[in-house]
Amino acid sequence: MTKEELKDSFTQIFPAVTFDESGEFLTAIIPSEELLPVMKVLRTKPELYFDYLFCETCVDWKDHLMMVYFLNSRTHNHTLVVKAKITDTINPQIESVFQIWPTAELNEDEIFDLFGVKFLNHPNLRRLFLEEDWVGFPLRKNYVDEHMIEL
Amino acid sequence: MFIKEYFGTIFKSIKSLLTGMKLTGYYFTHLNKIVTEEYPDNRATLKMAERFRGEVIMPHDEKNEHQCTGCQSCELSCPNGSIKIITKQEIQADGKKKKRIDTWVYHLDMCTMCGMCVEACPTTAILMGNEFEHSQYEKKYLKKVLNKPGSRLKDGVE
Amino acid sequence: MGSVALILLLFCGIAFAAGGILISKALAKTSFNSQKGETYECGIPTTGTSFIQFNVGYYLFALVFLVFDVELVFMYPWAVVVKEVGILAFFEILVFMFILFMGLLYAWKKGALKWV
Amino acid sequence: MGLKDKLEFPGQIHETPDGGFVLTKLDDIINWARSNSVWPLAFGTSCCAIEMMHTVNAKYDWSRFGFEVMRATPRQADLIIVSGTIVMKMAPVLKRLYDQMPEPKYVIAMGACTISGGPFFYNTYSVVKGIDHIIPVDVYVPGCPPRPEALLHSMITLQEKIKNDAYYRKQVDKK
Amino acid sequence: MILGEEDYITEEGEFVVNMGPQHPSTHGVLRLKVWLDGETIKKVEPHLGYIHRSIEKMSESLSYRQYGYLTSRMDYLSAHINNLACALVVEKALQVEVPARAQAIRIVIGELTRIGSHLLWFASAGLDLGGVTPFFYAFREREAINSIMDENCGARLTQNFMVPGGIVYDVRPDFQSRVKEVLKQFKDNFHEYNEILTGNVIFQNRLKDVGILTKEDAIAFGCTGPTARASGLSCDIRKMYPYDGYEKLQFDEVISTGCDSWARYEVRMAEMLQSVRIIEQLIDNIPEGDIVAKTKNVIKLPKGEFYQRVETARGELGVYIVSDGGASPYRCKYRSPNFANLSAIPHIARGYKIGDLIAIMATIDLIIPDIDR
Amino acid sequence: MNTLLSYSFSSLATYFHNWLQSMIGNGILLTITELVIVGVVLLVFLILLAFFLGYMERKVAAFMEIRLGPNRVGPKGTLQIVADTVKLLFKEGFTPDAADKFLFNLAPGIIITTALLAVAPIAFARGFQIWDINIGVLYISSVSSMAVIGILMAGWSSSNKYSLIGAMRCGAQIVSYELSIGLSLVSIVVLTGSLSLNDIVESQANGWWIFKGHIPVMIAFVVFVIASTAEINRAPFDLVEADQELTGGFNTEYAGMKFAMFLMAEYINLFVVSAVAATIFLGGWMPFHIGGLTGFNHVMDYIPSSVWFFGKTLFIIFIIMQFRWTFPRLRIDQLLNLEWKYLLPISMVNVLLVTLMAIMGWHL
Amino acid sequence: MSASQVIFYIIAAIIIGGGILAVTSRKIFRAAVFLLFSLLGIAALYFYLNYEFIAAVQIVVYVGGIVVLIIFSIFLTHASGDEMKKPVLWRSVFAGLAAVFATALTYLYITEHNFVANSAASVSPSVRNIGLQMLSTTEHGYILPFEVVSMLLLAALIGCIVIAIKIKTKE
Amino acid sequence: MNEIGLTQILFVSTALFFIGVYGFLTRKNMITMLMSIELLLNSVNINFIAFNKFLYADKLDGLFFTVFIITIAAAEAAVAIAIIIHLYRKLKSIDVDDTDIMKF
Repeated sequence: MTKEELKDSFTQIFPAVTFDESGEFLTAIIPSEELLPVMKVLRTKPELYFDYLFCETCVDWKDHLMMVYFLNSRTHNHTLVVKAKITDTINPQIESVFQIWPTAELNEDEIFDLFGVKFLNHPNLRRLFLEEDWVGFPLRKNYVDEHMIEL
Repeated sequence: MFIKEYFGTIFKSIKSLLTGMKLTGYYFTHLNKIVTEEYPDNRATLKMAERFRGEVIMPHDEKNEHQCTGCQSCELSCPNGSIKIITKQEIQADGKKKKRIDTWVYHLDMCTMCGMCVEACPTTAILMGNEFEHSQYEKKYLKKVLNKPGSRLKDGVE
Repeated sequence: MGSVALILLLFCGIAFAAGGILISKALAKTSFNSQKGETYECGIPTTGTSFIQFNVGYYLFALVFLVFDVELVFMYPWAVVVKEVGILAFFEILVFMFILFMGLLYAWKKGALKWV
Repeated sequence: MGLKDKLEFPGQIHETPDGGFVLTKLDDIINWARSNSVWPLAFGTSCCAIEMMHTVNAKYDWSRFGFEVMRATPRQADLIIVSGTIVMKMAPVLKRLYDQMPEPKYVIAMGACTISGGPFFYNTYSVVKGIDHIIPVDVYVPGCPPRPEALLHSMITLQEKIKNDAYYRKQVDKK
Repeated sequence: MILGEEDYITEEGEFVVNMGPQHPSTHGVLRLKVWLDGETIKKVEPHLGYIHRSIEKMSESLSYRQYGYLTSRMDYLSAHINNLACALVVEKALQVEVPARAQAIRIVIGELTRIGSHLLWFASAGLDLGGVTPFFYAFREREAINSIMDENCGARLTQNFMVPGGIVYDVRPDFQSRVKEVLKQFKDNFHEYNEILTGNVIFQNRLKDVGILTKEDAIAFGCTGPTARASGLSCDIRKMYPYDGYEKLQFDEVISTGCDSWARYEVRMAEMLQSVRIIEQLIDNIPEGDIVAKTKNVIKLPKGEFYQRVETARGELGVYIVSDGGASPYRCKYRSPNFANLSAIPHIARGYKIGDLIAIMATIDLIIPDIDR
Repeated sequence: MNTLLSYSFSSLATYFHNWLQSMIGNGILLTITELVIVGVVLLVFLILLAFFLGYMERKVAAFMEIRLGPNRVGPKGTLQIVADTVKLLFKEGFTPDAADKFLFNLAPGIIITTALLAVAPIAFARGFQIWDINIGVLYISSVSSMAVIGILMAGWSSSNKYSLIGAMRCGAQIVSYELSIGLSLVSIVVLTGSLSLNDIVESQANGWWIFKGHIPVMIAFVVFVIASTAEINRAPFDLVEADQELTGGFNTEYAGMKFAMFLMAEYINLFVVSAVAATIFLGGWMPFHIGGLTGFNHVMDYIPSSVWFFGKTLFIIFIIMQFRWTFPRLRIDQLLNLEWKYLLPISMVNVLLVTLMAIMGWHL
Repeated sequence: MSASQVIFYIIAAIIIGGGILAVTSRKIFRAAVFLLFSLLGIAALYFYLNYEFIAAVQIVVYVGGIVVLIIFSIFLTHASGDEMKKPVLWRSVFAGLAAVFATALTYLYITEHNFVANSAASVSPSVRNIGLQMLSTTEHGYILPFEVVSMLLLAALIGCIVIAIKIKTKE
Repeated sequence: MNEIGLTQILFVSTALFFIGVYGFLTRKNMITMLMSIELLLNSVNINFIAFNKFLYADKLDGLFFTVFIITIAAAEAAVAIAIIIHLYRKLKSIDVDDTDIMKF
C-alpha cells in the first residue's frame, strides 16, 4: 500500500488523526486513550495487517510524552509509524499493546523503566534494566542524578 | 523397517563420530599445525600492526620540542574526556603573551583508543602509539602527562 | 590374606582424604565475610532452600536398573561355569534373559524409558 | 620505542625478601604453585570478554601458563578477570562473586570500563566508575579492549605480584 | 500468536534456578530466572540490566561524530556494522553522497565482521554444548580476520573506522591480498567445522527439534536476522531495504523452514559462505577515489526524525534519531536485534529441558550488551 | 602381608622385609611399619599417576586444539599439575553455611576411597598385583558402583540447586551404565570361565580376546569403552558436571583440597577403567602373541610386561581423552536413551552371541 | 586380641553403629547414609568370612541399587533437609526397651544353645561352585529358583512401571 | 580366624534385627520404615551366611538363600518405593499416619 492509501484506510479507522509526512515513513498521531482499539484494527484488518511491531519507544518532549510505534506488515510490506501523545507527564499511562504484539512486553518494560510510562493491562510490568528501588526515570529530560558527571 | 532403521542409526552415528575423531587425531599427529605464538617469549620479534592504536603519544624531537599548540581540539573531540590540557600564558621573546600547554594530561585508564583526538589534531602533535603493555598495580600510574618536563613548542608550528 | 590389601587401600583413602582436608584447613589462609557461606547461584541470592523436593523422572530408571542389576548378579556365576555346563546353560540363560528382555521391551513400549 | 628495550618486564625482577629459611622456602613453594596455577572465573560482561576468549584461543594460548582451567563457579577460581563494564545493578553481584571466592583471590581489572568507567564515564547514570570502588584490584590493564597480549602481560604481572607475596612469613612476624 | 493468561501463572514453592548473571552459557550477564519441574522448564523470565550502560542517554550529549562509537560497545561483534548504521543515519539526514570506494570498503569490512561474528557464534555454540575443540578451530580463522582489522582499522574489535560520509582512513595497499588470503584460509578450513561439529550426531541430536520458533511467532516477537530466517521469514535488510551499495551485489538470502535450533545453526553456517561470496565480488573491484565525503566540522542534523536500519550479524539494527536541530541527538533509540530475539526465548524454551535452553540460547546467539544498551 | 609382596619383586621385598625385621624385630610393629610403607608407596604412586594423567590430558587437549598446552612450569610444563595441586592444597577449603557439613566433608572422602579401592585387583605387570582376588571383575564393578553414592551425597549436601540437579543426573546415569559395563565384563567371563583378572590375563597368552573373540568381543569392547566413559562422568557424558549448564554440577560448592580430590578420583577412575579394559580385552600385561609364531612371541616377551600393560592402558586412556576433546555433550535423555535403547539390548544379545561362540568353540 | 579379632569388632561396631544411627537420625538423608555404612559393614563381614561373592553382591545390589533408589525416593518425596518429626516419647522408650530386652534375651538363648557343626568336608564358596550348583538340576540344584527369579524380576519390573505410568496419565 | 565364633556373629545379627525392629516401631516415615526392613533382612542374611560357614560348611544352601533374599529385597524395595512415590503424589505425604486410605 502506498502512503496515500494507508492514509485513507487509517482515516476510516480513526478520523481524528493527524498525519506527519516529513519523515521516511507515514506517521499518524493519535491521542493515547484511543490507542488500543486503533491498534487492534491495524493488526487484524486484512488489507492493513500490521503484524510486525519492529520498534516501540518513547520520546520526552518536556511538556508531553510521545509513544512511537513502528509498524510493518510482513505480507504487504508497508510501514506505518503510529504516535500516541501522552499529555500527563506526572503520571503517564497508556494501554499495553502486548496482547497484539507479544514483542511489546519487554519493550514496554523498558519504556516503563526509563520513561515511567505505566502500561495498563501489562502482564508483568517491572523495571527491566534498573534496580527496583531506583528513583526517577533516566531518559526523561528532567532527570537529575547527583552521581552523574557532566562532560 | 525398525531393525534396519535401528542399525542404520548406529552405523551413521559411529561414522560421524569417527569423522570427528579423525580430525582431532589429525591435528594431534601434526604438531606443525600448532598456531601458538608464545607471547612473552616472542617479544623480540613481535611487531604490532602499524596502525594499531595502543595509546596516545606525543612525539618529542631531540631538542625536547613537541608540536602541541594547546588548541584543545583533541580535548573537545574526545568523547569521554580522557584528555585534559592545562594551558598557561607564556611570554614570548617579542613580549607577546601566548597560550602554551602546561601539562597535557592523558587518562590512559579511560582512553578507549578511538583515535578521534589524533584525527582532530591540526598539528599532528599527538599520535597513536603501538605500545600495549600497560599493566599496572596501581590506578594512579595510568594517569600520564604526555609533554615531557621542560619541553617546548617546536618553532613554526601554529 | 588379601583383605590386608583392602584394609590398606581403605586406610590410604581415608588418610589421603582426611590428611588433605586437615592440612588445607590448618595451613590455608582464610577470610570471613557474610556472603561467603551463602549458596552460590550465579551471583544472585538464592531463593528458598535447596533441600527441596525435586521432581524428576529419573527414579524410573533407577527402578528398572535395580531389576537388571539383580539379573547381572545372577549372570556372574553362570558366566563362570557356562563352558563346563555347555549348551544347557545357554538355553537356561536364553530363557532367563528372554523374560527380562520382555520386561525391557515392556518398559520401552510403555514409555518408562522415555525421559519425562 | 619498542617492546624490546623495555627493561622492567615482569619476570626479570626478583626481590629477595628476608625471613626465616623454612618459611621462606614454604612461601616460595606456595607462591610458585599459586602463581603458576591461576584459575580464572568464567566471568565476562562485555567486549573485553571477547578478547579474553581470544586469549584462550590457540594463537595466544594462556594454557601455557596454566591459566586455562576456567572455572564456572567462584569456589574453585583464584582470579576474577573483570572484563567489561560493571553497572550499578551488577555491582552487588560482582561483590558477591568476589566474596564467595575462597582465599587467596586476585582481581584483574581489564579494560577502561572496569578501571574507571572508560567510555561510560560521563553522562551515564548506571555505570560504576571503576571497580576499585567495589572490590580490591590487583592489576589494572587499560585498553578498550586490551589486546590479548596485553591481558597476558597483565597476568604475568599478576604472577609477579603473587610470587612476592609472603603470607606465612608475615604470620610468624605478627606473633 | 497471542499469549494466554495461563502462560504467566506460577505456583508457590517451586524450584527456581537462576541462570546468570555469571553463567558460562549466557555469554555475558543475562539473567534468566528458570522455573523448573524436575529438569523441565516451566517458565523463563529474563532479568536484564546487568550491563545497562545508558548508551541512549549518553548519545544525547555527544556530537554526531562521536555518538556512533558507543554503538561498537553494544553489539561488539558487529561493531563495524553498528557504526555503519550510525553513520548512515547521519548521511541520510544530511543527504550526503558517500564515495563508492568508501562504500565498498565498508561492505568488505562489514562482511568480514559478519564472518568473524558467526565464527565466534560457532565457537561458543560448540562450547556451550560441550565441544571444546571447535572453539579453537573457529578462533584460528577469526584471529586471521581480526588481524586484518588490526592492520587496516587500528583495532581488533572496536574498530571505529567510520565517520559520517565515509571512512577514517584508506585501507593499506596489501588489503586486497590479505583479505583474499584470509578467505582462502577460511574456505580451506570450512570443512573442518562440518567434520567436527555439523556432522556430529550428538550435536545434531542436541539441536534438532529443539526450540521451535514458528514463522508466526518469529513475526510476533519481532525476531530478525538468522534467527527469524531459520523460521522461514524473509527479513534480510540487505535485500529488503538495501543500503550502502548492497543492491549492486549478488548474494542469496539464506532461508530455512526448519524453525528449530538446527535450522538456525544451518542458516548461520550458510550465511558465512554468502558473506564470502559478497566479499569475493567486491574485493577485486574496489573503485578508486575519495574515501570520505566532505561534511561540516560540526555536524548538525535538520529538525526531524530519522530511522535507519542495517543488517548486523544478528538481525535488524534500527537507529532512530529525533533531532531538534542541535549538534547532538535529542533522542536516540537503538532498536536492537537481540532484544527482540531475547523476547522469544521464554516462549520457545517452555517445555524443554535445561540442556535444551542452553542449545536455544546458543543458536539464538545473544549479545547481552546489545540487549541492555 | 606375605602374599602382598611375594608375587613379584619378591627378592627385593624379602630383602626389605629382612632388613626391617633386623631393625625393628618381629611383631605387630613390623607389620604396621610395613603396612605404612607400602601404603605410602601406593598412595604416592597413585597420586603421581593422577598427576601424569592430568598433565597428559592437558597436553592431549592442547595438541588436538592446535595449541601448545602447558609448557612454562617445569620442563615442558610437566610440573603444571603439581603446581595446581599444591595451590589447591593451600587454598581455603570451606564449607557453605547451608550445607550439611558432615556429609559435605564426607563425600570427597568416599569418592577418593572408592577410587583407590578399585585399584586393588589390577595386575600391573606379570605377577605384580596388589590383591589377586578371585572375583576381581565383580569386585571392581561393585566397588565402582559405590562412587555414585559419593556423588549423590556431594550434590545433595552442598545445598545448591545446580549440585542437586547434577546429583540427580548422576544417579540415573552411573546407575544405568553399570549394566552395560557388567554385561561386557560377563561376556569375557563367559570366555575365560574365571572372574579373577589374573586368570583372564593368562587366558590371553595365545592372543588377546579382542582378536580371538571376533566381532562379538569387539562389540563388547566398544560398549565397554563407551559405558565406562559414562560411568566415570567424562565428556561427552559429563552431564553431572556440565560446566555450561550447571556451572560445575555436584562439585559447584567444593573448593580447595576437597575439589582436588574429585579431580584426582576422576583420574584414578579413568586409569582403573582403562586398565580393566586393557586387561580383559587387550591382554593386560600379556605381550602381543600370535598363535604359532614362537620366534615372534619370544621377541615380544623381551618387552617388559609392565610396559605392555601401561602401553595398552594409556592407549585406552588416550581414546577416552579424545572422546572428551572431540564430542559435544549429550543431553540427559539422549544419554539414557543411548544406554537403555542401544547399549543394553545390544550387549544383552551380544552376551548370548559370545556364549554361543564359547560353547561351540568358535573362538580361537 | 589378635588382628583378626580387632577387625571383626571394628566391622561389628560399624554395622551396629550404622544401624542405630540409621534408625535414630532425624535427617532422612543422613539416615540413608548411615544405612549405607551398615550395609557396607555387612559386606565387610562377608569378606571377613571369605564369602567374597556374597560380599560383592551385597555391595552391588544394596549399595549400588537399593540405597541409590532410597536416596532417589528421598529426593522425590521430601524436602529432604528438614528434620523429621520426633517420635512420641513413650513409643520410642517402649520400643527401645523392647529391643534391648529382646536382644538380651535372644543373645542369652544363643549362648545357651549348643550349636553343633557339621563335620563333613567343607565346600569352598567360590563362584565356580556357586555357578555349578545354581545351574545343576540335581537335588541341591537351584535351576528352578534361578529361572523363577527372572519371573519375579519381570513381575517387579512390570509392577513398578504400571504404578509409575498410572501416575503419569493421571497428571 | 577361629577366635571369632558363631555366637559373636549371631550377636551382631540379633542386635541388627532389633535395631531394625526399633526403627520400624518408632519411625513414621515410610522410607525410613523401608530402611528398617532392609536392616531386618540383612540381619537374616548374616545368620544364613554364618550358619552356612560355621555349621554346614559342606553345603552352599545358606549362601543361595542369601542371594535369593537379596534378590527379593531388591524387588521388594523397587515395588515399595514405586508405591511410596505413588502415595506421595496422591496424598503429598509419606507419613504412615496420613496414609489411612486403605483403612476401613
